[in-house]
Amino acid sequence: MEIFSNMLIYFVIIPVLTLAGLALTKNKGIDAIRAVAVTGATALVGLAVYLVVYFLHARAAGDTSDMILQTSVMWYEPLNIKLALGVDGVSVVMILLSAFIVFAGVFASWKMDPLPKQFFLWFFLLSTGVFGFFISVDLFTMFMFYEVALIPMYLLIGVWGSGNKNYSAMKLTLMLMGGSAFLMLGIIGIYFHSTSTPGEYTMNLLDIAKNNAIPHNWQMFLFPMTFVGFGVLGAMFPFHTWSPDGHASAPTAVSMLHAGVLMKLGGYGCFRIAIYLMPFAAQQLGWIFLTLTGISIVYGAFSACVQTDLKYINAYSSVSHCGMVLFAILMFNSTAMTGAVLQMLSHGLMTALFFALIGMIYGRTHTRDIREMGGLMHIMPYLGVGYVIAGFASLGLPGLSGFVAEMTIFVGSFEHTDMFHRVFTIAATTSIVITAVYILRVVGKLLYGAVQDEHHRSLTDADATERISTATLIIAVAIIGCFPNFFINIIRDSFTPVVQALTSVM
Amino acid sequence: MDLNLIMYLIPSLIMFGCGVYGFITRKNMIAILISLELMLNSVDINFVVFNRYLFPAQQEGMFFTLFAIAIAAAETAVAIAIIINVYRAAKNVDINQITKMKF
Amino acid sequence: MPLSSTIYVLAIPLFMFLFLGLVGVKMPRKITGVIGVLGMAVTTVWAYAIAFTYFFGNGEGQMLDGVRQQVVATDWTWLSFYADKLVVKLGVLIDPISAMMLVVISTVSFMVHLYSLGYMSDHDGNPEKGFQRYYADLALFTFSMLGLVVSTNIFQMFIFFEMVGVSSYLLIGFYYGQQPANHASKKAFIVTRLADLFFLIGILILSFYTKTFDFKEIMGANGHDVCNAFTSAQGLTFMGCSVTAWALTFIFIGGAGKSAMYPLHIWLPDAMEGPTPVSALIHAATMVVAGVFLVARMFPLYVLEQGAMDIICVVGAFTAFYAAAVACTQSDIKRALAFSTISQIAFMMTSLAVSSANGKLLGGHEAGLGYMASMFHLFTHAMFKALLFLCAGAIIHAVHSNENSKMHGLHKFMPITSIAFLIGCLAIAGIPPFAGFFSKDEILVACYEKGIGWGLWMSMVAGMTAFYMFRIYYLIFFWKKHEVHGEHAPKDQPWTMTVPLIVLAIISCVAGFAPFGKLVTWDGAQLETHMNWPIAGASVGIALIGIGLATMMYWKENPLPDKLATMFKGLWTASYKRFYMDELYQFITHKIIFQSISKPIAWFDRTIIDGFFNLLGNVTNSASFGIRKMQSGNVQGYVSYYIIGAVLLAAVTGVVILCF
Amino acid sequence: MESLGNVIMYVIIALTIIVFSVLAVTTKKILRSATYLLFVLLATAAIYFQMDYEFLGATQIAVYAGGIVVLFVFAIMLTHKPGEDAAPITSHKRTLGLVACGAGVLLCGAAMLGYAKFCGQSLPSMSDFTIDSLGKMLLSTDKYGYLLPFEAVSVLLLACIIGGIVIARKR
Repeated sequence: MEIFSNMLIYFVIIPVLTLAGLALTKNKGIDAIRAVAVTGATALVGLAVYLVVYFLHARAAGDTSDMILQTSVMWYEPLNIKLALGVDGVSVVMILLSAFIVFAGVFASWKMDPLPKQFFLWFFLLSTGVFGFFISVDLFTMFMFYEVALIPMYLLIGVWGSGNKNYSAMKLTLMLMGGSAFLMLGIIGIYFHSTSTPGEYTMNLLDIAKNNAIPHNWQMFLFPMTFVGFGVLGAMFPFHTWSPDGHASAPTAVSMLHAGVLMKLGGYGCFRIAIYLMPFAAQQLGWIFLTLTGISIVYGAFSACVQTDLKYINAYSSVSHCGMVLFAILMFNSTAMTGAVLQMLSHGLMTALFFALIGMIYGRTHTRDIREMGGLMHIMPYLGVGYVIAGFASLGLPGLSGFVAEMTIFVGSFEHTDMFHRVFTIAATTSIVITAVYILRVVGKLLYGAVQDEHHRSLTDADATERISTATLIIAVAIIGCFPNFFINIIRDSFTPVVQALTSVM
Repeated sequence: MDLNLIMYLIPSLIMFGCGVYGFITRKNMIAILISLELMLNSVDINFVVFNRYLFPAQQEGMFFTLFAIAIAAAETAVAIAIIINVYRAAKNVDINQITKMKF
Repeated sequence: MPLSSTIYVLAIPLFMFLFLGLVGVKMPRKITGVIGVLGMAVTTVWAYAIAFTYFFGNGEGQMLDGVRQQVVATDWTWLSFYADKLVVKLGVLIDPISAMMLVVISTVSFMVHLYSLGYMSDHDGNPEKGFQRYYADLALFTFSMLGLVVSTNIFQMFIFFEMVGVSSYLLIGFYYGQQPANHASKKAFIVTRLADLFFLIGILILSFYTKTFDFKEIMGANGHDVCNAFTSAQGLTFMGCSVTAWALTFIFIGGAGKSAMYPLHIWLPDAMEGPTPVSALIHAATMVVAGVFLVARMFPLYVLEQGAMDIICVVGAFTAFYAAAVACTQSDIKRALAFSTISQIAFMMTSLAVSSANGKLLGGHEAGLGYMASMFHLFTHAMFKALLFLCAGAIIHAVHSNENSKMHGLHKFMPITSIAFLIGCLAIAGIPPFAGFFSKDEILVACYEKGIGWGLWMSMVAGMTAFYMFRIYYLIFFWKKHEVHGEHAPKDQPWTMTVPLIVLAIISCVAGFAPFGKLVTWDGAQLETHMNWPIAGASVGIALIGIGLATMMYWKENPLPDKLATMFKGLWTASYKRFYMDELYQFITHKIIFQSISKPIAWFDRTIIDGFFNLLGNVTNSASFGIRKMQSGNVQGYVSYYIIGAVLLAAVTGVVILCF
Repeated sequence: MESLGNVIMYVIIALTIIVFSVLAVTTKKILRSATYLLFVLLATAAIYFQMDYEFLGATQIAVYAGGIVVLFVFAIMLTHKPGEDAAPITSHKRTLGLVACGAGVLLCGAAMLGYAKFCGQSLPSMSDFTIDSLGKMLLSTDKYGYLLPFEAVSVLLLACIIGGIVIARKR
């Protein structure tokens, strides 16, 4: 089979094999379950790193095509649906991010109880969807993998969650499903306008972009559909409310994977499908969504200021940061878009780190209310320092990833020639102060000060697996923060076709 | 005065309407079955009348009615057997009372 | 020592930070301290060597036609926003001010490192908990500050602005278990962050028009050749002001946050919750002058934009007076010193700003005198203010309190400290031949050149400086006999703490004779400075009046201060409460931002937006429950619905057919 | 032009059907209901005779009037005490039933009357359709042959017989 000679397919096959391996383990054999999960996650990280190397090598060797490693296999002839694979710089780094977070997530759910086997089964099914989404270039398979990634969320939250988990799981799934209903409408619409010669409809987005056949009036209808569809997942105001509840109820690893990777599907889809395929409507309607995302940024930050639940704080902070991703994508220039991808990377790692730490703290203190905790730095210095580093990454300390991403976004956005966009950029920059306010508020209440609850004094610091989980993420955050050019060089050229498409309709 | 198609259809329609009314309002199972027979009968009339007036050269409507009568007979027989059986179990043929097998 | 090796001056503290932070935590505390001090010693020597090479060596490209050139020693592309333009580089730019700053930072930092060995230990001389963290953070701060001063571009400067902000946050919050330190660190970070926001906006505007971050590309070599993009952008206006004025004002606000200019000064007095050596290093000598350094670095641009310069001038002059007025009444010695710092930095700011009028430098052949004076004062102030803070630290370590009511009459117990403190006071008051006299004199000359009003105003503030410094001095060391509490009588501290005092005292005595005009000027050309005797004499006279007044009021215990305080009760209370600036900020943050913005937004989110989606869910739910009743299992019901439905369908179809 | 006898005959049939249909579903006594049904069925048979379908009319009388109604009567006898009144109909159900049947009748009636002008012709003559040809058609497999349904119905009836026994037999 031709398809198996393409390494990309293994990003789907490895999780599936892991699923099979997990299915073979016994329910009680926790060691075997862990071993299979770690093997799968490690293989994914290895493959992702190899993919980055391969990509750089291919680019260095002069491969200038939009996507490398393209393969296309007919899947369903009557509708011309293909299993089409291909990656560009953006997908490569997103795959790397996903692999890292899956890896850290496995370690963060080391002591998962009850039903560890089933947990990991759903966990890896979710990963299958995520990886499948990033390697596909066919609208149908993208949508399919998107749904594969969504559904396990319901069970993962509903079964292994905490607090008001049924409500949250239902809300999250329904809202995201609502989004995907819009999305499906958009995709079907795109399909039927994918070509100017009738009867040769295609789902391959590269072909669709090349044909450039979607009429302008249809673009005006389909663009909002797809953008809102992905925007729901990207926590765009006012469709973000699933995020605080969902994150608050989800178990640690799921929060990590969800905020770290799944929300990125939104941003990725927005630019890869909505903007790339419908540049005219993007130019026409961009300002509406720019306003919404601008609101998200400031609104999320302000909301986070008064929350008392650690996970809520982080969820609202995610709303703010993910708003920045969409905000930057809507600036339509390659620097801002590069910044958006960096922000996805940065937010993914940093939020995953946050959720991992919150999960570890919650596992010890059994509360997430910052009013009931204090002075934890005295008791668990490792976790405390990790939390402070995550906080610094979030508020944009140079040397950590957040700074690089935000600055790239701000500089890129401010290069926009339109005054409206520049003024909006300035409004968005205020978030860096508000972010500092809520991050330091939490750090001050949670870690500093006197120990609030004397029972907390007997708690222990992080153990080995927890250290692996957090250290992986901290190192990744620091690497992006210290050597941003490495990533920028991978990412930036991928935006050339999009920006060309956008400028051609100006 | 001509006896045309419509003139046969009108009693048939009223018969059907009565069947519907009876089927909805009656509580007694046998009465419901009777209403059902009314409806069937009205349909039979329509078949025959349409056949006779519009396609006198062919006999499909007639045959349809013939078979419908046969099937109605079979159906009634089975239905009444069931009703009697139900009565044996519940001492009642009122549909509102027989809810044991519901849910 | 080649200038390109400056990178190691930065690399050593960075390495020390990582080493002490990661490995040092596992090592004995004392050893980490010693390693930290040794590392800093190497850095200091190296920095001296670099400065010496730059000022007195004659390496390639250093001197050109008698003008000292800027040298870009290293430049590494760190982040490229656009492939060819807008590139952020991390590099080393050596020019007179950065070479001078290298010396200042490394000297003070080394002194503080050494001093902390003694200060950060308990009664028995054992290092405190968190000792390793303390040294790691100090190293991080030193690295950030050094990186800031050698920045080759404005974005690198911004990066290190953030870094010093964070290391300051970490050090102020060193005693994180105590609530005041916790609050103070938060406040310091957020206020400076707010300022940095404006700095960032300024950078964005500036880079949008000039398409570069690089100082050399914007201002040309030595600031003589401001790029065309900037001058043409001066013609563009936004809301009535030129865009460059906006940009430079925003950048100044960024500097004002770090340099504690009114009204962004409020974090600095609170920052005194940190350990005293940290206050000496960060909040007296180095970080707080970052703003001054920033304006000095972009001086050629500010000269072209008189509007921004005027704003700086007004803000500086007002802050100098305001802080001096507050310092006169503070009872906490560190806070008094903090306000003194604010006032002195405002002197430097004003001095920079008075150098130009109508887009031209003032002063004929002494053009740029204000700039030189400002840098000179920066240098001397760093030395004597660090000295004063370290003395204060020694006192606090001895009496375990910041309040001067707990001190009084310490002269007999701590003679070395007392003399060192006196030298610091004389220096800051501007008494010859101590360092402050020379630098402050240059500043006053520059002010008088700008206008007689500016000169008189600043002279008055100089007099107030002398008054409040000696007030503090007398209240600590004299006033009345010291009451010994407990077993330990206060005494001079161990050698690790006294040696830095002595070294800094000596520097404070002699630094004024440094030929600054020959070394540090805005464009690298040498500047002949002359003592302006009338002004110098007058300022010494004013200082003496201030000292005399202080002596009269505070030398011996007497009821005069209390009487004055009751006589001007409102004024005194207002000054003691720092003219209610903290209360105002408290009101803005808590009442406006938290209560009036965040809370309503959170409520809106939970109630309106979430409520809407919950409503959708509930409507669907109740609709389902309504429909569920129809599915009753009642065949008669089904038939009736079926019939009605069929009839409706038929009716609709009929109507449609009839209509079309 | 129809003969007067036919018209009179039609009027009687139509009135019988209408009146007894209504009575069959409104009477309170179930046995009466079955009796009224019998009249309706007989009237229907009369229509078939009028249409010249003698065999069909005969079947109607034999199977329906003779067989089914008797079955009803037996069933009623078995399950009801004599003279028992049916439970009164709830007003809710009556409304629902009236609405459903009224709407249906009105709509269909309206539609029919709308087409009335197309149905003006009187009964057309029917070419020789005898019992003989009917029997042949029932058992032929040609075009217009009904062997398959005939056999199917016979199987159905057999199934019914067996089913009836199985259901009604005493356990």
